[in-house]
Amino acid sequence: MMYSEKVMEHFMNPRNVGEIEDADGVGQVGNPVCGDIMTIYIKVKDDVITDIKFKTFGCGAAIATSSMVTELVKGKTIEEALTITNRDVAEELEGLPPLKMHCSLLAEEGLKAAIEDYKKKQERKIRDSRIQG
Amino acid sequence: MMYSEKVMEHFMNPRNVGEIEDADGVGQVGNPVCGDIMTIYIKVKDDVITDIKFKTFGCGAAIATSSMVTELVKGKTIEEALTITNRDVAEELEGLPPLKMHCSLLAEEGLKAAIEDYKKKQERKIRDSRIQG
Amino acid sequence: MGNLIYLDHNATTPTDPRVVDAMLPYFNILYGNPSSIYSLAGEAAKAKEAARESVAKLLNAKPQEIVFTGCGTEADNFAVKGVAFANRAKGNHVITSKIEHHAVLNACKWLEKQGFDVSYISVDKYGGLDLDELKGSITDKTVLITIMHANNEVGTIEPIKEITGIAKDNGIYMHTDAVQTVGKIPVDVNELGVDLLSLSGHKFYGPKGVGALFIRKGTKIDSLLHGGHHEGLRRAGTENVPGIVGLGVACELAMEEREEEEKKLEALRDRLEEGITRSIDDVIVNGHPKMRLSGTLNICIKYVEGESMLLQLDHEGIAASSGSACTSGSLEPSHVLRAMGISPILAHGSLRFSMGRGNTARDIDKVIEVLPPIVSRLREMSPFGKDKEKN
Amino acid sequence: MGNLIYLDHNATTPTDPRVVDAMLPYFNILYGNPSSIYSLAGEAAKAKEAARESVAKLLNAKPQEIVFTGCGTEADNFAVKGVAFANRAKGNHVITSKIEHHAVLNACKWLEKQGFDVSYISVDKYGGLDLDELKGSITDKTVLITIMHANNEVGTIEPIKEITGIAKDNGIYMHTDAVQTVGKIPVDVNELGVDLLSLSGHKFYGPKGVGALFIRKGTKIDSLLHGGHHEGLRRAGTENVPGIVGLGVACELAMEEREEEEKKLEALRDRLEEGITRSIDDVIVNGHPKMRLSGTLNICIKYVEGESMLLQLDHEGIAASSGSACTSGSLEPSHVLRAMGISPILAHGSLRFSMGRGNTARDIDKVIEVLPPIVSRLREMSPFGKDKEKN
Ligand SMILES: Cc1ncc(COP(=O)(O)O)c(C=O)c1O
Ligand SMILES: Cc1ncc(COP(=O)(O)O)c(C=O)c1O
Repeated sequence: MMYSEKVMEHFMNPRNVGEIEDADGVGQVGNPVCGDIMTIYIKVKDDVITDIKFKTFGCGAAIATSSMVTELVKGKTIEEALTITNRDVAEELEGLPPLKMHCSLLAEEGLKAAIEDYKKKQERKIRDSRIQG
Repeated sequence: MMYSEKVMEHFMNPRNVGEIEDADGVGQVGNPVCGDIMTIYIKVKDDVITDIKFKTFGCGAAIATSSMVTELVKGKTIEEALTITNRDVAEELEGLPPLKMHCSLLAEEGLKAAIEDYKKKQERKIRDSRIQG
Repeated sequence: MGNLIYLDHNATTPTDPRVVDAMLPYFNILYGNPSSIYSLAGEAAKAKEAARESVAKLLNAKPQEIVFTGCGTEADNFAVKGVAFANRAKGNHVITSKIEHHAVLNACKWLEKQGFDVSYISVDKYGGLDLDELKGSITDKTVLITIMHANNEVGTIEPIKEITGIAKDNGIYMHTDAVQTVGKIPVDVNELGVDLLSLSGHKFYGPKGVGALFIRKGTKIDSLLHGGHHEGLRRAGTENVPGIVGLGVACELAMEEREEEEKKLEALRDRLEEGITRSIDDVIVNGHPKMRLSGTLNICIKYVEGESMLLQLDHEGIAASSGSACTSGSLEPSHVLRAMGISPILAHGSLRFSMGRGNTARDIDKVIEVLPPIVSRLREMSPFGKDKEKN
Repeated sequence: MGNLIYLDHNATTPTDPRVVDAMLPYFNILYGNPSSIYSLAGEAAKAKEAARESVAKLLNAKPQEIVFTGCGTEADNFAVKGVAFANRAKGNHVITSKIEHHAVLNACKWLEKQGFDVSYISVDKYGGLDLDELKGSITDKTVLITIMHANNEVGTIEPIKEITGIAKDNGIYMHTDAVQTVGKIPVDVNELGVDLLSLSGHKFYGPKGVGALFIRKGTKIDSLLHGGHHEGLRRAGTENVPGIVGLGVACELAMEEREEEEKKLEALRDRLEEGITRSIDDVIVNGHPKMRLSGTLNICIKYVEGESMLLQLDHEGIAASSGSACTSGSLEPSHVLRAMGISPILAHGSLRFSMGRGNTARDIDKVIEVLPPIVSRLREMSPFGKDKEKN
């Protein structure tokens, strides 16, 4: 088996699979040609990621890194979450085969995309409330 | 073993090895680069090859064909001997590997060279006897 | 690997125990180098020539037309590069297809770097070669047409006889990569008319590390491996005698057992195809419905990716393969499925089951049992689905 | 072949039973294609990587610098053609020696046909490379120097370290054919400094049909076999897993046993040399007196031809070899002996005894006992001799 036990464990029993209907931020990354597409949903309260879910089309590593990144991030502040890199995800999974490192990048990027979406929405909300106010 | 049993038998127990001191004809053929040199000695009486011997530097096939050609020719007339081809020698030996067919050619050529030498010597004798006569 | 259900025979097969038994004496009893002249070597040489006869017989070729190689890839490289280089004075154009194995495709790509022109002919949605495009691509510089006998991924069998006819009409050498057909369907070099044909031992229960190239008498070809006086000066290197002996026995077994096996595999394949398409939605069967290897089933399962299915199948003790990029070292999904017009994302969801000598109906039923829940579980994780179709 | 005395280990060796045992599971238990992703394939891949580490360790290389091939000839062709083609933009000149194995020589001859220039450097009477001629032949177009580590016929060991120094000074890649040295004498790629090094399994008790090429990181080289994503894209073809596993074990055995074996072989060789030269007149010992493989004895016996001696030795149950043209497919006697200044006819009378793992002093004594009468018998048949010296 080319994957670590930890990867397989997350792949077989992924955490936080699903969608969040009223998510505060949604990020989708990936590329159909390469065969990995990841969508990450976050709920944020007082700058803390209170809930996070994912949906992933992809290989074992893509699913395991999706699962791992959601676990790493849950309960963390936005600021803390932004410091998580793909290497952290891979390390928590006890390593990834070299050819699969790009999947861990996907997880990092997916999370960042969701946070960016959240920030944009926040800005819009603030702008909207200013206009209203 | 790439050689037939007959070839091996003639190689291990070659007939008519040696030189004839007072040979009526001697033929040497072959080429040191190719690694086969054959010398054939014949005694002729009333146009019949009464004795024949050979000395050969060469591979198993060269020695076996030398042996075989001497056996085939002994007791034959010069005319009969000249009809013997390398194929006859190879056939009598129950075949030769393709790469070794040139050795059977050597045997044919060696015999012919000895006969030619004999004929030249005869002509010279006749010429000499004319001059004397 | 006790209860493994192995359904990846197009990738490699277990070496038949009868083959291994036949090989064993040649490791350290009759170990002579066949080129030497002593008796020990004679035994090795004899065994090698007997194997050559078995290979020739299976292909209806002459023993002198068989050259042993180190694998199917070497046979393909030998054929393609050897004919191209040897006939360069005549022309520098080679024709192949878009769905060849990389052993042919990448040999052709390398030829392009050496100044050759290569035409890569299209296929239809079943993977069948476009004969009109082939005809249209021939020029007076064409020296070789190389088209595979059957495709390794989808199993589609190409119309080699017709293609050979076209090649012959134009005085062009014809090579076919028969790595996936030898031992599985009848392969007769005279019936097919080809000038060159590659095969590989480990694809039909022979050992890994040995293949062969049929080279019709009179074919102008350069060697790929230059060196000593082996294989009639066509392929140098001390012969892999145990491997060659094994290949010979594999050919003999194929002659005896192929026909029956083909029927059995077809039944298993149909059972699997029927079972999967019945129990899983949104499944597409790839390859030609009729002109297809009897033991090959290639499908695309929408909304899920191939490697993740393979991993879950492996967890259930089932070995199969996929055309997803994630299962290979490349970044693109199967070039074969893409050439057949299948979208990248669908191609990523492909699975190939290839049946073989040891499989039973029970193996098939196990797949039919475990695959549907695997697919649903993965579909639940997938951002795609009927409602958000993006395929 | 019960009581055979095998003295042709430079041609091939019996596969060590420990090697065969290690290979067996990979034929039909752990038979997966290492490129696949299921567990069965993982086992095969792991075994392959373990073997790569063993090879690397024996050579003091890094595992990533080892590429498995199908034989020594393939490794040589890969190195020579691969470097030549990949560096063609820099230059089209290759330097080799007159005494290389045909795997290198004929690869070079083929390169000449493709527009390369090749210099064939001379050797002295011991077979040692002429370093001055080598230096003088370097041009700014030279891309590769390829010189064998030790010669297979006479056993002379070449000064590879010095040659590498010269190559390095001139920015030229250095390859050595170490097929005859790996497993026999210490071979350390860093000590030698070479960029590429070939080896072949069956020359040191590994199986036939597997070899390896060491390629130093950063070396610019084209593939010889193009195809799938195997061996880090450097050598395509489904890996011969049993063969590779066997090669790995052969390397491990060499690491453990080589040193002691070398001493033993040297003693046997010296015993044979002493015995033959004492009991037979007009014998010349070929190769360097000191810088020579410990298990190789090459002699010329005047007035007799090699094949005929071999056949008679075989009759006595002894397997050896000769540089006579009659023992090969060619028409010329050994190019190695010729390059060393030995006359054709003398070269035809050469014998090579190469000792190995299984040999004992008793084997040697049997040769010393039977060879003299064989030689006298053949000398009696020979038209040459002391009196009519033509050699
Ligand atoms: C020095 C040398 N190089 C290369 C080779 C070729 O190796 P193989 O026969 O395994 O291809 C041999 C042996 O035949 C050899 O002795
Ligand atoms: C159609 C086809 N051609 C060539 C090859 C290459 O054969 P091998 O892996 O034995 O080199 C394969 C299998 O890998 C194949 O399926």
